[in-house]
Amino acid sequence: MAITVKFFASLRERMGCDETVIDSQSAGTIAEVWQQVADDEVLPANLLMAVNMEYAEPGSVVRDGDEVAFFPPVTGGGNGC
Amino acid sequence: MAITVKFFASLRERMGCDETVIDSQSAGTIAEVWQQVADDEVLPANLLMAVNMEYAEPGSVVRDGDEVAFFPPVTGGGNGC
Amino acid sequence: MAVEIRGGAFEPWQELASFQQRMSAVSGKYGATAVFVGTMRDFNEGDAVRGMFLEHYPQMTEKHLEMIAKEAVQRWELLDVLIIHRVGEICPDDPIVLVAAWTAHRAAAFEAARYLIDELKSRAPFWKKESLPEGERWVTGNTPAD
Amino acid sequence: MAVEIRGGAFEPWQELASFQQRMSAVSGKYGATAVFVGTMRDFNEGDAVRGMFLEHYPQMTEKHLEMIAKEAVQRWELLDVLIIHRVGEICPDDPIVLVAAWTAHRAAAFEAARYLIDELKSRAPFWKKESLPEGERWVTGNTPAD
Repeated sequence: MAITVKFFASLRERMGCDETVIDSQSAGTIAEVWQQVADDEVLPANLLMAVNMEYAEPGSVVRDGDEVAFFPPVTGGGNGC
Repeated sequence: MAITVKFFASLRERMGCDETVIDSQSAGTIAEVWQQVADDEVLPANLLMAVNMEYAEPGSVVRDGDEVAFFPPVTGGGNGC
Repeated sequence: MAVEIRGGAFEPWQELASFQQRMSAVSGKYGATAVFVGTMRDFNEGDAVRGMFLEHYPQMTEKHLEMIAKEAVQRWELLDVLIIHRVGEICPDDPIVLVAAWTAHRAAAFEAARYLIDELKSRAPFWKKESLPEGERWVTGNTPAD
Repeated sequence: MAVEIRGGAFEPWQELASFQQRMSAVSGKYGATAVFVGTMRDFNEGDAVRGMFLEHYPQMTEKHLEMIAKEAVQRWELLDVLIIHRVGEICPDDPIVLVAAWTAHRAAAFEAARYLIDELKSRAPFWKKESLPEGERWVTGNTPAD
């Protein structure tokens, strides 16, 4: 009955934690997961999200046991390269 | 009073030698150098030529002491790469 | 095919040498190898950079790098592919990322290597935080491809 | 910048490692390295190839490779460039050519490396003679770039 929610990079720092667990009955979509973990703050437009390590959209459905993640745009590779 | 003439690759094999020296007075252009070394055979259309290691044209002027070279299209690098 | 995340320094040329030694099955079949290495610069956007921390999303990173590698293998008929990406604390002049593609012909090798690094930079969940003399900052967007 | 003609076998990754060690002047300045290695395949145009002889025009080769390298340095603001090309008797699986370009950004590195190998193949005076089971043949034209 639980959904694990992870945060990365600058969002992790802003949220003050890297992971939290919420009740799956309170969240049917990623947007609803966000509302719950972010105290109704508007979902930032450039935020990326994943369900079970696949990229997803705010409307994507989440299910009990899922791992949801929110993170800023990715910046891998060399710096400047 | 001499021009060195070099041949490479399949042309070298066909000419039977890699280098010959001709009298510079008998040759004012590369085309004339070719006529002299190739017994008036027509200059093959795809043959490349160089004067002092710079690519040149049949009409390029040659001077005493120059090194002239004739060779087939170049095929450096890996095979098939 | 290999995809690796490294927590410590790696030497790209040594990695290529030892990876290629294990590629005996395609020995004599590849005519072209294209490689790209991204190295940490000591400057970015006009500022001096002292060091960098590279965060990632464990498992999701590997999963997406493997997807990218498989896409490239299929699209360009690669004979082999190697991706190595560093995470954690990184110093200037350290290699950060290595991608390599082995093919029969050269155009495919170049295109595949370019694809690997471009897709890695846009899809793999890595984030860079730079240490400047004035403090730290998260890199907010990757340099565009051209 | 270095341009080298080698009469014997060379190991591309080892060459890159030792060349890069001598690049201390631009340490921390390059973010991107693009490398291309052409290796001898044991087949070409549908035929098995046992070995190859690579002929060249000494001095003219070096001169033109240096011209090509300088053109690339100027056009893409390369921080460094390396070209190594093998001549003489070559066996399948042997590296034949290595080109490498070091730059601040990745697009320039890829474009420069591609330019180096394309120009080398069209302008540098090298000729390949293949040994097939049926006898020898001169390679008459390079594979087109794409």
